[in-house]
Amino acid sequence: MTLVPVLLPLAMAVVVFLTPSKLWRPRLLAATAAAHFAATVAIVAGEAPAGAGAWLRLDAPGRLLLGVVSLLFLACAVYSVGYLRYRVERENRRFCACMLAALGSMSLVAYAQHLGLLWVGIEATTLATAPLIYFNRTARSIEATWKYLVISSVGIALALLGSFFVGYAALLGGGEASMLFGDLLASAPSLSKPWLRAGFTLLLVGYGAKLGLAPMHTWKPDAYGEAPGVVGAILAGGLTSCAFFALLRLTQITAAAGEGVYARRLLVVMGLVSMAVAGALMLGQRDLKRMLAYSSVEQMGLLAMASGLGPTATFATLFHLVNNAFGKGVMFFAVGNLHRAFGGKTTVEVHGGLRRLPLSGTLFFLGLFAVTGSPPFGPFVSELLILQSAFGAGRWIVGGLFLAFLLLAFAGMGATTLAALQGRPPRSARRSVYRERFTTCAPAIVLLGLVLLFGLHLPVPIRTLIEDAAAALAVGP
Amino acid sequence: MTAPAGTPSAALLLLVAAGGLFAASGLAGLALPRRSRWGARIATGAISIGSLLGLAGGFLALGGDAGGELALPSPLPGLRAALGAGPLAGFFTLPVFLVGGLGALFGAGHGTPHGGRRLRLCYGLLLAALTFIPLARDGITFLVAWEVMALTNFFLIATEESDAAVRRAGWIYLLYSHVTILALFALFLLERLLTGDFAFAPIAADAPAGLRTAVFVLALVAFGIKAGAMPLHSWLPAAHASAPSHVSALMSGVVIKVGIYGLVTTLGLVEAPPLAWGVTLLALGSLSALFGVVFALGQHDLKRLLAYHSIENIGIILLGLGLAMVGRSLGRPDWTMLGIAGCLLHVWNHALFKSLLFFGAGAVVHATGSREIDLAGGLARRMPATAAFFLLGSVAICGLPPLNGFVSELLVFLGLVGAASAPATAWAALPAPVLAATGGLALACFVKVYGIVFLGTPRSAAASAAREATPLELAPMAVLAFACVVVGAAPGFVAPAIESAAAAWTGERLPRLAEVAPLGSISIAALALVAAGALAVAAIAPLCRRARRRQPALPTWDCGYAASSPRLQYTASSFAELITSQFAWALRPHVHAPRITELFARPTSFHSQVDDTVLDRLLLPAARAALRATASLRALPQGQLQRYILYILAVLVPLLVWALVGGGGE
Amino acid sequence: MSAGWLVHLVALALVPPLLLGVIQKTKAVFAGRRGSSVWQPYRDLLKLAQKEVALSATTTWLFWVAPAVAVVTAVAAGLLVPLASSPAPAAFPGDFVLFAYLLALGRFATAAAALDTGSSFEGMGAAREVGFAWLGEPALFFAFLALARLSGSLSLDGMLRAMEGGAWLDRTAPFVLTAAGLFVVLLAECSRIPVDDPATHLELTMIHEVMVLDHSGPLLALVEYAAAVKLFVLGALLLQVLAPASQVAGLAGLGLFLAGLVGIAIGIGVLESTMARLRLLHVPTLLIAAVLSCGFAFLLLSRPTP
Amino acid sequence: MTSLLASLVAALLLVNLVALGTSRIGTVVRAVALQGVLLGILAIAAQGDLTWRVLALAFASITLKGWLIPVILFRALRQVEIKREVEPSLGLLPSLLLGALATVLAVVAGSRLPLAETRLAPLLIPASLATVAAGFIQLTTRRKAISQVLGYLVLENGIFVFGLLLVEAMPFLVEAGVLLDLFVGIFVLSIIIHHINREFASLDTRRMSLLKE
Repeated sequence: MTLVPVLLPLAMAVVVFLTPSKLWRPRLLAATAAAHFAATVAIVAGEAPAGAGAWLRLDAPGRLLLGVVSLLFLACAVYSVGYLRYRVERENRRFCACMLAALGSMSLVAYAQHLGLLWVGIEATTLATAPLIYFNRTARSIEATWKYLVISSVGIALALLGSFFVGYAALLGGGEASMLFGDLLASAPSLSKPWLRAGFTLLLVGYGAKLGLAPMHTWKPDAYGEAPGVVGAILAGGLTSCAFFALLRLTQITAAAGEGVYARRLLVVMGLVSMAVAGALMLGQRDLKRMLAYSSVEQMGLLAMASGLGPTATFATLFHLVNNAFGKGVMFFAVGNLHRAFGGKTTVEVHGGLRRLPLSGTLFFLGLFAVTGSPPFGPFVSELLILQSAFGAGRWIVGGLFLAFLLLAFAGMGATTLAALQGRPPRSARRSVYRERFTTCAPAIVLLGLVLLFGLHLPVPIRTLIEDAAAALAVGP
Repeated sequence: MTAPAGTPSAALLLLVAAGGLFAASGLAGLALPRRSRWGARIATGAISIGSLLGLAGGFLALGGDAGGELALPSPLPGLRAALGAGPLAGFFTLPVFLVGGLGALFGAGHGTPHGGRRLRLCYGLLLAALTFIPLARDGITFLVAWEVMALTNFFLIATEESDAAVRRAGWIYLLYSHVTILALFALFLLERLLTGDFAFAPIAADAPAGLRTAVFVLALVAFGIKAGAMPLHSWLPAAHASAPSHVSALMSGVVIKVGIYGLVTTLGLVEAPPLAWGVTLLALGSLSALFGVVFALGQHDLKRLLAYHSIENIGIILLGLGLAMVGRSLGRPDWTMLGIAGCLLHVWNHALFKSLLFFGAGAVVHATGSREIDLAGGLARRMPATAAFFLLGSVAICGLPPLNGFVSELLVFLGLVGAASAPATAWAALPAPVLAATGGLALACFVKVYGIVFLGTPRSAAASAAREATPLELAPMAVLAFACVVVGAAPGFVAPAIESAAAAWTGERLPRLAEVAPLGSISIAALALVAAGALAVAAIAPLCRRARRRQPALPTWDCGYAASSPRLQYTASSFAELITSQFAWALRPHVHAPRITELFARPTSFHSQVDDTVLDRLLLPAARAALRATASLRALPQGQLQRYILYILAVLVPLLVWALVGGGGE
Repeated sequence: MSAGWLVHLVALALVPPLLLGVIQKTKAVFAGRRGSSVWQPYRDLLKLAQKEVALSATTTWLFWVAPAVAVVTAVAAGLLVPLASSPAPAAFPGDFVLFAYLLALGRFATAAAALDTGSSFEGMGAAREVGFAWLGEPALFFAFLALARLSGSLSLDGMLRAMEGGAWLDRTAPFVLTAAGLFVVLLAECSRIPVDDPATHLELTMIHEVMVLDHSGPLLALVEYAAAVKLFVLGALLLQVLAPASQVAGLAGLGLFLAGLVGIAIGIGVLESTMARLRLLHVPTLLIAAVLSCGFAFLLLSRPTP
Repeated sequence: MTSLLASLVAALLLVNLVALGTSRIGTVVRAVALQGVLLGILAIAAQGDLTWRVLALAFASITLKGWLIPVILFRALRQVEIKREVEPSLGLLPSLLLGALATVLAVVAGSRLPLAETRLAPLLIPASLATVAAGFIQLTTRRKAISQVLGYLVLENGIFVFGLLLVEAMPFLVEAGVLLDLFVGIFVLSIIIHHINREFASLDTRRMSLLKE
């Protein structure tokens, strides 16, 4: 039963691909997502160690990742039902199938205990999401998909090479070479240092390409800019979380092997560079989805920098990851709605959003404040804790730069958001067919409610989930 | 006399109830249909009741019924969240209830423009946030209430968002308030580092000097921006001008005082503050006071002018606070008492007369339809009551006897000049002449405003057709005017409130206010002045009444000029031209003077405008330069896939070499 | 009504117009004319008091209240200043602020009344009055600082009477500078020659006179009387800085004091006869000079004594 | 056995340079196919004992890389009717020289790095690094989309070579998963190439630069 979250979506992907009726596919997609979420809750809540054999086992970080991915996907699935009703002119067979395939591969990543298997899972997510980006069938979306595929594949190939380097470091360290996390952690001190450092660097660049850390971020604005809103939500919330968990496991192994200082310095520098680049490129950005892409690059930089602050910040990093996943979901759903209502996604076509779509407009506005870490939302608490561990470790410059880049990001995003939401909507927008439905607004409201709840009072079960994951991942100096 | 931490005191319960009522006042409106009048009535009713509860709670808290905390759900176990009412909280929430309640009445009477529902919701939430900020006993609640205040303030500023200038004002405000949020992040974290907890715990004297200075600088930046002290003030004029009048009254009179509350409490926490802090505050206060009024002189938008005056009064408040800090550093409790008393009393006084002026301005703008004072004129004859209240407000804000502005300025003067007696501290007296000059300039500014808006002949059709404000609008003005007179005539009434707030400030033993300040003499002087004035007026009243009856339509003698027109009168820019030319180096006025080129001069126009120098000459060019810089950065990728992969390689290869060869610090 | 109040009220009621008369007499003698008698201002005031009031239709109640306010504030300011031997009846610590702000209140009322008439001349007068007066405030306060530094007291009464004669000798520079600054402030406040020409009839050049152009009858009388009282009060302040002769008690002291005031009036008259009016844009520089001189006096005094 | 190994590795390096040097895409596809086959044989040669697992793995990679992927690529080539890589951004000769330089550097690096045992590693690691470098050169200098796919394939082969060292660490399932992902990746890329051609009427990636700030 324990591998249901992985197998169910893959099986249903095939079923959905074969069902003829265009109306039933989204409903099946939503049903599978609900079933997947139920299974996940059962597994995560239950104490039984889920998984088969040594390679596929759900440990504490895996549980957290599965929970986040499953809930986010459920919201995306429900949103897709409403969204696809407005996109009847498009064939949604491949869309629904690939969505479920993405869910399956993301669940696989949560289960993976083996570096190679982890690589297979992440490569599978890339291949599953490529056709989703191509949903709009325009010249720009082809180019976006092409760049997404090539850069991600090259990145992940480097990650595979990195995994082999780590394996080889284990081989050099005596004992039989194994690429299971458990064994690597156990034999960490004996790993050969240069190979391990080279392996970590390759993995950081590889999975960093999936995360969208600078300078591997170039595909992100194109991919998020051309993909439908809901795909953006999955990419920004789900895929990046999977890649980030892979990176966290690697950091843990490197730290256990005594190379913590090297790894953390690399993470902090790359994190800050990403935040700087994202902040700079967001200034004067006129395209709403590209703005969200840069915001995602900035958040990933923030997470990388936070994970580089040492074991004290692990809880805050994971908490911020959860907040970011749901926060980005809200923003992408709202932008999707605005895109449908205004028929465009740059501030030239989109203005007067609050008047044309009062609910989505308000959600987008509150989402801006949630994502940029304003109280009373969740990211505020996690960013406060991250800053606290930075100041606690006496790293004033890192803390100062962190605050400066947050301000830069707010300046960039705020200008675009206000340009889109304030003022009077153009006449063409008022006549467009789009009306706010339950399915297109409820997921965003639920996710925003969650983010607000996390800010006001983090519920105990979720807190223990994050604390266990943090304890499992925080090892070494 | 603090009750055990567990049981919340009566004052706290009243204050929290008031905050709850405010927050809920707007919600009813959302449920009802847009056109129904009930939404407005419920909101106004809820806010009025809330204000009354709050006033009771505030006085109780001031009366020393402090202590007792109300725990709140905190996001994480490590972060404690609680509310508690102390004398300082009581002191700073009273203006919120008075001005907030009266503002709601004024808004109802005023017939707020479209977007009424959102306006009422945000107005209620803003009042709630303003109530909870002083009550917050820890960083988390403070920050949450602070952000709710910032957000609702933004929505209130951007009420008429179809106008691009309003959107720009809203955006600049939002950016500045985000800077305050981030500064507060760092501030509370530093406090947690120094005192081990987010709660406002005293910072020991032996804490590392670097961190204490950082706390001071961060507090100054975060709360200085909120209070609108110069050079951090650029968001304030445009924001207060574009908000509806009763909201501007609340923002100018009360919301910026939250910044002062933050500064006062944070500085109160630090034990044995260095002298440099007091000197910085004195310098900032002088700068804000003098240039606040100088910029106000250059304005001809009524509400922008009043906003700049808020900056001037914040300067005076900072002078008081600076004096108090100098007193603490040099161990002179009498200066500390004078300084903090002047600071706190001026917070109340400014809340009173500034709201009165903004209500008056709201009535004028409502009557004449524009904020341009050059289009108004002769309104005193058509709106006598509003004119009288505005005049009283103007006299009060200039700090002229017998009203309340004079009392708080006198306290600050006493402290500053007192410092002149000892040679070593003579430098502390230097701000006194600056404050005097500010008083003189404020007089010039308000003679200009009152004279041009209310006196003389109407300069536009709208002004000549102006109608008196409705009774619901005049009532709040009457209450505020009465309060100004009472505080001016009998400062003894407010002395106990100030003393209990001052005592709660730093816990140091301070002398009683009456020992250091001649409150009794001030009352006698004020009453004597009013009595003598009334006597003189009564003497010449019959003569003038007879003159009015015999020659009712006597025109003003204008040297027999045939076609005299209202446009002959002095306008805002011409009246202040003497002073603005003296300060041209700071104001940088944009003057569009006509150049007569042809023989027969065609009709031309003269227009002079004073924009905000810090914003237009410093910040906007810097922002444009940043945009240009990022634009060049953006051109880098040019969309080529090969180039993207080259970037990845460029990063990967050196890192690999470094990893394999160098080794990360074995 | 203790003796102090009586002396002050009588002096304030009777003496001021005399000073105006002395100034006009001095100017006439300088111009080789006999000039009107010294008591002419009293006759003018009485004549105006009986005349009829003319109020323009555009004016509001403020127009005729302002002269009353001007007089009351001037007299009240007078009660704060000691007259040689008799101490100031209404003295209290911090009354120098009340003194300055009372004069400011009077100025506010007069300037507002000027704007009330709605004519461009009064507007010009009001703009110039407030445009220059603000520079007088810091000068006055620097002077007060210097006096406070000298006497250690916070009340005008203490400041002016505490200094014994000798103080003049060992600290002449600060005294001279403060007196010079105060003299310029007096000239500006009472609109004498270097700042403003009271006797001119060309509205474009006037400052104070053009503000009261429209006042007539008793209102004009009140305004003239208020100006005279202000001259008397500032003269008294200046005199007690120049010659702190408070040792001579009783009536003789008062007599000496009045002689001193007349001397100052003569000085003003001489100055007005020998000097032309400054160009309007140079008046601020003169006032800034006054501020600097008082400021410099205060700096001199606040040097830490060796 | 080592002499067979050495010759296979030498052949591998040679094929790398051939792929870099030729401008006809057909030749490059055949070279990459040959490289796939060589890898299969190398997998067998590298292992001492011939368990069924190693045989199945080798057979799968040979059929996949040697036959199935070239078929897909040739079909894509036919639809696009282009034969020659016209003026790549870096000339053919310079890229060849660059490939050679990379191989030399790989060998030098291989010798200086700490190696586990002397039999397999000194041969395979330099080969793997060299092939990876060749793959990157192909990726970054060629203009046509198909050439970039081929570059990616060469890159994957390089990594596969390195993988041979850790055969026992990689369970069969994972190895199969890697191959499957590779295949599906190439399949999706070929579909995209088909759409690129239909949309942009040419595979020249220079025309595909609409998306930029």
